[in-house]
Order: sequence, then C-alpha cells, then structure tokens
Amino acid sequence: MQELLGILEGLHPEVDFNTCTNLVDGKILDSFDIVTIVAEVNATFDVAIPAEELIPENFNSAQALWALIERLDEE
Amino acid sequence: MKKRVWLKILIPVLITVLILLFVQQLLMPKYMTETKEGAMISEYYEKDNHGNNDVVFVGDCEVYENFSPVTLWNEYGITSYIRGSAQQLIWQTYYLMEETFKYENPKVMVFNVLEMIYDTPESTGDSEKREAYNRMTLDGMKWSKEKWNSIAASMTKQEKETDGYWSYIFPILRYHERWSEVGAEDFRYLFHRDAVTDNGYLMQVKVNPVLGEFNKRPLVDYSFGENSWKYLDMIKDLCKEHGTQLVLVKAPSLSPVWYDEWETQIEEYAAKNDLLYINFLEKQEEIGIDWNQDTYDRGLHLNVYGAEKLSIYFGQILKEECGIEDHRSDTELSALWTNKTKAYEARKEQLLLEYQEELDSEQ
Amino acid sequence: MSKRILALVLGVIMVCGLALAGCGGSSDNAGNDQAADGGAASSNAEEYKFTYNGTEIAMKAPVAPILEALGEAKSYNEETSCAFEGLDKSYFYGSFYLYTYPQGDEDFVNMVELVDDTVKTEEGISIGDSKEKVEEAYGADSYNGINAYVASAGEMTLTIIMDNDKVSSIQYAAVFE
Amino acid sequence: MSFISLSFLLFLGILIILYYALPHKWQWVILLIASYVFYLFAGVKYLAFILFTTITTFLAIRFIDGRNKLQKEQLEKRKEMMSKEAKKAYKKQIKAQNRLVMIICIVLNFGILFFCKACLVEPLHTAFSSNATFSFLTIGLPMGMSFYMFQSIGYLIDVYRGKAEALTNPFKMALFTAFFPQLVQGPISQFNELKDTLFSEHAFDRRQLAFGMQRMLWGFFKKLVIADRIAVAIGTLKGAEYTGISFFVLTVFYAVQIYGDFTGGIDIAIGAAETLGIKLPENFIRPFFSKNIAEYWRRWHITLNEWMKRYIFYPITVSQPMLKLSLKTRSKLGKVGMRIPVYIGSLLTWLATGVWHGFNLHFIVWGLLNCFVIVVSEELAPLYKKFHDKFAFSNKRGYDVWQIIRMFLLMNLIRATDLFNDVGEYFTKLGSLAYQFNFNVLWDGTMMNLGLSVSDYIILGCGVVLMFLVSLFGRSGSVREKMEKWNIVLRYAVIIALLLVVVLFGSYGIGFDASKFIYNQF
Repeated sequence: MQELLGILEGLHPEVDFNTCTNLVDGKILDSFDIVTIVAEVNATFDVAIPAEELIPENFNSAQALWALIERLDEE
Repeated sequence: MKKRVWLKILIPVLITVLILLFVQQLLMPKYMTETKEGAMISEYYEKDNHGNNDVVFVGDCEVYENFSPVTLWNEYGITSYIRGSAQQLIWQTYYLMEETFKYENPKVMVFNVLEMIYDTPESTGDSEKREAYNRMTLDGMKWSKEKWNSIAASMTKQEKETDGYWSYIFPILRYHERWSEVGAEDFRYLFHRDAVTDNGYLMQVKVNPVLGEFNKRPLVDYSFGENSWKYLDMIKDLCKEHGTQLVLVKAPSLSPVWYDEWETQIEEYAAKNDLLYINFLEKQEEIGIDWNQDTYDRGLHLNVYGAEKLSIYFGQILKEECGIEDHRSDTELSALWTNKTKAYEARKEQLLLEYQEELDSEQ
Repeated sequence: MSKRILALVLGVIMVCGLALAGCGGSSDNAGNDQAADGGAASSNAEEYKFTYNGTEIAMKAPVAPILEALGEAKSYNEETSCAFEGLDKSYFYGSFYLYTYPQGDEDFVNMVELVDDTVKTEEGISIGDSKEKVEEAYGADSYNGINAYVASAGEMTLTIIMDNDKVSSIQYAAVFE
Repeated sequence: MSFISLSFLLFLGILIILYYALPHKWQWVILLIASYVFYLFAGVKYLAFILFTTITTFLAIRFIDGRNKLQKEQLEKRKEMMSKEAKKAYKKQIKAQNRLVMIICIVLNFGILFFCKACLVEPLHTAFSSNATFSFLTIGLPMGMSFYMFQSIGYLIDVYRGKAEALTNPFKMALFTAFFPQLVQGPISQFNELKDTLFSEHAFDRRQLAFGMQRMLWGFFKKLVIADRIAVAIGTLKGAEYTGISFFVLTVFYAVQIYGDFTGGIDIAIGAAETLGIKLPENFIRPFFSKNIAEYWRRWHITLNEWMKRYIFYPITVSQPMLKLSLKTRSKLGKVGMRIPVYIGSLLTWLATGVWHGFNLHFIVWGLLNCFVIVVSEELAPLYKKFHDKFAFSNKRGYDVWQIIRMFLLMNLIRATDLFNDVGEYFTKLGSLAYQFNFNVLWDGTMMNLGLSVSDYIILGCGVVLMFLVSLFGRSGSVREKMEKWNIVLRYAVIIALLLVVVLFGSYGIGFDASKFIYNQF
C-alpha cells in the first residue's frame, strides 16, 4: 500500500491520496495518469491490470486501487 | 387540481399558436400594390364573386388580361368570372375547375389551350420563378382536397426537397425571411384585402404597340406532353360530369407564338370530342383588334380596349352557340352588376389618371 | 488475455482499414474519372459559341458589348413574363436572331437562331447542309432519334433541326436549372 | 427523416402521445417500432445494414453468455474434482472461444463499416465542397452507421469482459442498437448507462416533457439560426484566394458553425429522448471553455472519445507487449520511457478517430495534429509548472481566460484541417498566417462579400453572444432548472421569444427573394 501511495504521489504530489475518493470523477487522474499507474503497478507488483478493470470505481481512491491489485494478484 | 395543470399547458400553447398565426399573417405577401397577380386566386371566395356565374374562365394571363366579365354583362347580360393566376399550369387549372364546381355549376367553362405547352413544373424553365408562380396560384386557395392535389402536382424538385407540403400548410416556413421587408402594406392589409380585379379581370390601360412580327423559331418537337393530354382529358370529363360545356380558346396574344402544328393537334382533339374550339388569332379582323392601340405590352396581352373588343366578340358566341341567357332583367343580378360596373369604371378612370401622370412625367 | 486480443483486433482493423483505404482511394478516382467522362457531354467541355463578323456570342454572356459590336438590328421585339420584372428581348440581324433574358439590371444571351446559309457555326455547319456533314461535325451520337442533332456543353445546348436530311434550323440555347 | 423538419416533430408528437397513452409496459416496444419507422424514412435499403449489426452482435452476445453459463455450471458441478490449474485451463478455453466469436463479430461489422466508408461514401468529397452545411459529424451512409455500430460493438466487448449483462430478448437488442434519437449523430451510449432508462416504464412527467422540448428548441436555435446561417460564408472562405487573416476568420466561423451544428444536433437528440423520459449521456460540456486541448477532448464529443479510450486506448496501452516494452524502455530511458506506451496508444487512438471520421488524408492529419499537441503539452506540463512557480500570476482569472482563448484559437487551426480535402491546401493557408497580415480584409468590404448581409451578421453576432451567455449561465447548474424558478410569465415569454427567433431568423426553406418580384409598370 505504501508503495502504491508512492507511485500515486509521484504523479500528483499535491493530492492527499489517503483521503481522496474521487480521483477519476473529480478529474484528478486523466487517462494518461491511469495508464502510467498501470505500467508502474506492473513494474512494482508484477500485477497486470487488464483494460476491463480500467473503470472509475477501481481508480477513484487509493484503497479501491489497492483492493483491485490484491484481487488480481490472487487470481 | 387536474384542471389547473391542463390550463397551465393549454394557455401557453394557445398563446404561442396565436402569436405564430399573427406573425404568419403579417409576413405573407399581400400583393396589393405590387405583383397583384398573387392576390387574384383568393378573390373568388368573396361573397359577390361566386355562386351565379354562367361562364367561368380558368387559366393564366391569356385569360385574365384578355377577357372582361363586366363587358360581357353590359353587352349580353352574361355573368362570368375569371379564375386566373400568373403562369397557371394545366393541372392547377384542372384543380381550380374542380374546386369551382363546389361553389357553383356554370354553364360554360373556358380553357385557354396555350397551357398545353407545359408538361411538367420543370418544363417551364427557371425553377425559382416557377416556385414563385406556384405560390401565387396555390397560397390563395382555401384548404380543400383540390388544393392538396394541386400542390402535389405543382411542386418543383427543389420544393419537394426542402419543406414540401409543410410550407404550404404553414406558409410562415416559406415567408419567414420577409421579416426584414415588412412594411406599411403588411399592416394595412393584415386582415382584409382590396379587390385587385374586376371579377378576375386584371385591367391594363397602357398602350404599347406591337413592334414587329414575332419569330416562329422551329421546334424539335411540336407534340404536347403526355401529362398535358392527361389533364385536358380530365378537364373534359369533369365538365361533362357536371353538365357544363367546355369551350377551348386560343387567346389572340401574338407571343408566345402559336404554331400550326399545335393548332392541328387541338383542332383534332376538339373535333374528336365534339368540343367548341375558337382560335381568336384567326379572328383578329372580325374582333377588330388594332395592335397599335389594343395591347399594353407589345402584343402579348390586350389592354382594356382590346379586352372589351374581344369580350364583345366572344359574348356573341356564348350567346348564340352556347345559349347563355341574358340576365339583365333579373333585378338582383342587375343591382350586383351595376355595382361591379361602377367599380370597373372607377378603376379604369384611376388607372388612366396614373398612366397620364406617368406619360407626363416622362416628357 | 483480453487486452492482447483487442490489440490484435485493432491490428486487424488497421490492416483492414489500410487495405480498404486503398480501395477507397481507387474508387474515389474511379468516381472522379467518371465525373470527368460524364462532364464531356454536360459540364466540362468547351461550350459552343456563334461568331458573327468576329463578334463572339456565347450563351449567358452579357449582351451589351455584343449588341454594340453587331450594330443596329433589322428588327427588335420584346416580351414580358407575367408578374416578373424585366423584358425578354429579341434582335434580328437578317441571318440570325439573338434572344436575351434579364437578370438584375443587365441582359444576357439566352438564344441564337441561325436562319439562312450566309452564316455558319464555328464547326462550319449552316442551313441546308447535309446530314453527313452535321454528323462529321458533331458526331452521329448527338442524333435525338427523330429529327435533330443536340450537342450539349456546359450550360448550353446546340440544336440542329433536320428536314428531309437537310439542316433546317440551327439554335444555340442557354440551359437553366 | 431529418431532425430539422416538421415531419420529425410530427413523428415525435404522435410517438409521445402513443408512448404515454398506451399501457406503459409496451413503451419499449413502441420505441422499437418508432425507431424502425424513423430508420425506414432514410431508405429501405439501409435496413439490411442495421439488422445485420443487430443480429450478429446479438448472436455473439448469446454465445458468450451461453458459454459463461456453461462454465459456471461445470465449475459448480465439478468443484471438488478439478484442480486449480484445471479450472484455470478450462476458464481459459472458454474465454478463448468467446474471444474468437467476439473477434469474428467485430471484424464482420467493422469490415462493413470500413467498406461503406471507403467505397460507398465516395461522394464525401463532393459533399464537402458543394454543400457547406454538411458537417463531417453527421456522416452516415447508411444513416448513423458509425454510431449504432460503435454502440453495439462496445456493448459486445462489455459483455465479453463481464461488465454488462447479456440481453436475452433480441428485440431489446434491436432497440438498443436503433434507438432513433441517437441514430443521426450520436451520442454513443454505453449499455450500462442506457439499459435502465431505455427498457423501463416511464410515467408521464409534464416537467420532463417541457424540459425535453426546451432543450430541443435550444438545439434548433443553434442549428438553424447560427450554424446554417454562417455556413454560406464558410463555403466562400474556403476559396483559394482567402488566405492570411481571411483564413483566420474562416477558422473562427467554422468553430461557430461546428459548435452550433453538432451541439445543436445533440441537444435535439437528447431533448427528444428526454420527452420520452429517457436520459442519454451528455456529449458536450461547454468545450470552448477548456483550458487545453486534452481537456477540450474530454468535453467535446465525449461519448466517442470515451469509447475510443475504453476500447482502443486502454487495451493497447495496458496490453502485455506494451507493458513489457514499458519495462524495457524504462530501464533504458528512465521515467520518460515509461510513457512510450502512452504515446503509441495515443497515436493509434487518434489515427482510429481520424479514420472513423472518414477515409481521407486530411482526417488522418487532423488526428495526428490533435495527438501531437496533446502529447507535447503533456510532456511540457512540468516545464509549465516550473515557469508558473517562478512567475506566479497575480491574476488567476485573467490567466484562465488567456488559456481558454489560446485553446480556442489553437483548436480552430487544428479543426480547419477537415475543411480541406487537399491537405496541401490546408498547410498553404496555415502557412500564410505566418507572413500575411492582411487585417484590412476585416473592414475593406471582403466580409460583406461572403454571402452574409449586415442583418445576417447582426443575427449571428447576437446569437453567438446568447450562446456564450447561456454557457456561462449554465456553469453553475442546469439552465432549465434555474429558469423554472422564474416567474411563469417571464419563463414562457422567454421560451416563446426563442421559438419566434428560430422560426423567423432560422436559415431554412426557400428564400423569398422579394427583389425579383417587383411588379413591372410600364
């Protein structure tokens, strides 16, 4: 989780990712950011997030994203 | 509660419709001082103009500028009306005839055969002009099956592609761009019109003599179109059905030139169907037309002097060959036509006055 | 996994697209060529003109300079059209008629009719010429199957009416929509 | 049947009456029938195309759904017997079958789309040059093909991905594909967004009906009064002799036209659906108030860009080869290398978007230009930031306005590519902006010879100001909801006035050229 927060803060240092829950709906993350996150996650956790999971619900908060990573890691 | 909801919908809708109707009324051209031809079709519906006509002429300028109903009354006691409009085409004539039978059952219908030369709306050439002519003939008609059919038969390709029927149902769609031209005339004639004709006759008093002979340019094809024949048959059948005698005429207008090949076709048709056909071009001498005096536009149409001469000549035929009776002893009709004659004389006087002023100012 | 598949699908689409783009290109060209071919008869080809004593008379040309060059007409006539402004005029010069139509304040050439054999078309045809001569000048294709040769170019047509295999009338006319 | 016709209004009026008067459980069936009636007006021969898409996608969806159900059944039944690996292998096998069916369906459909766009829409060129009111966004031969196809293919992929339920009723599939308001020029809806509102029952709601009609009226205003009126001038300005500042004027006029035309059309579509109680997704959110191109594309033609993102950009950029590539380039190029897949993805997406608009070089150039500007500005973002940190702008609002104007002008230049079939011509004109400062065209009478009269300019000027004010007014919430709070007389007065403006000042029908009619007294 800390590593994930590190990735996110690397992209948007001005956002508090611990509390923010509308990263996509609030237009903080755009599609370029999302794709960058996917690449970073792949590099860091060796988890490939498929295109169908690139939906706002999974990216609106750091928690949701972490949950997604854990779920995919299990499969 | 329920009632109030409906009122809330109904009142704004009603107001909107009323405003739109008013604006439409304002924007439609009135044709009172310019292009008077546009106001003629609707004049027929005036109370005194229909219901007891012995003879009804239907057609284009070759009838509405060449025959004078007031002269026919004063000379022969014949009641008549001309349902004319500019460049009226044969199907428009047919539907106007059909509509006329809903208002009266005349003894004679007169059709001018020059209309046979146009087979389709496209065959008249300039489609923009054609559209304007369609408007002048069709907008003035009251709503009826005949109007609808006439619209269907008349629309140009461009009209069909744009608003089609809709612009006849809601003329505001056609005239909406007139907002920048609205003038005093549009307000003055918002709810009424003046008579621009005398029982359909559009009077002209000017004198512009014929310059020279009109050239008979050879044509590739002299035969009338299929559509023209179809409607001529329909006109013939319609009159027969109503027990009305159909009289074919060719007005004495020198132009557009009337070809011998056309004459033959009409003569054959008249003979075959036992119709009376009079080509006034061949009777110029008997009628007494003087092309130096009796035309206002160099031989295309007669002026009032020529029209009166032609009416006197034609009245004789109507009386003798068609058996139209003299109604001058009918007091009611007499009163009506006395008024019409007065209006006619007044108009003639007025137009002559204007013409004189124009001539004076030119000198 | 699905994304790879989609990438693959995209690849296929792209290839498909490029292939068809090629097809599109060729069909476009075909269409254009066709238009050009069709145009030979109706739009692109040189319009027929009548030249009289060095004065060129083209359809829809402003008539004022032409009238000036031609000098006084032998006779003149004018016609109105119902309810519309302006006059259609005709001028007779002995061997041909010149007809005009009004637009705005000016008149333009509407029609020219040749009436005797002292004048001829630019292709050398005059009244009384034989059928063969006409076909040589305008092609047998232009025959309307009844009695006339009709050659169209641009916004005009040239009509040559035959009577007993001899030219009886030659008419240039502007074409309107 | 065009939206811009009384026939359409009559059609919609009859539909609304039937829709609310007949039992509400039939509503979706009525919509289906109405949609096909609407489609039939475009021509019977096009029916085959839409039926083909409907049937193929439906069959593919049924197959995928059937396989998934079978998989679930099997896994349930043999829960104990199968090892984890066996389960995985089985799932993979099913997935592969599904994938194959999906691909066949997509290739079939897009194959037809490409064929039609490349070979049937040949008159595209002529449509552009001869008819100035034609906008490339309404391409459709057959009508609406790009739109309904994207919508159903999107749905198919969603089903494959397990993100959308599979319809079992083919007629519902037919309605989803052919729902008439979105047939003409979108929006492209996602199944999950549309299904509830489209298939459910809607009670008559006077407010909703009024709102829908108001939105349509506003759309008619934008289309008829603004876009169609300015179209004449655009046709003229495309001429070769108009370069330099005249070209600049063209780009601004084109912005006005395309905005009026496209957002107006979408307003009519969304409004028409709203009268039936159906909510379509928004396609525009005040796009000209964007501060950069990337933002502009998030606010202009949203549903198409969303589609491209979901089904092209993401799948490409997060595909295995791309991720591997990203790892590789990262080790060599550091953080920037990480972004290589993003750029490749963007490039391909913009190419696809360009091709979607039409098989023409200028559309491809258009796509590439957009892509280029977005990528460059994205890459330069840190630089900008440094710059702003150093030179803090005292006037934040002023800077926002500057950004908006800059975006507007830049986007105008990019957009102008689709005005010229000949890309060379576009670049020639673009280049002339660099050296030809013929500002005198603005007052030397050139502007009066474009086919627009003084009154046209006045109407256009007032219309544009009105659109601008309404956009400003709408930033803080729905204009129609705000108007609802007004006095009823004022509200109706405004609406009736707008209706009159559309009827009178709309550019439609056969013009009445009174000058030709002057009666001749001689």
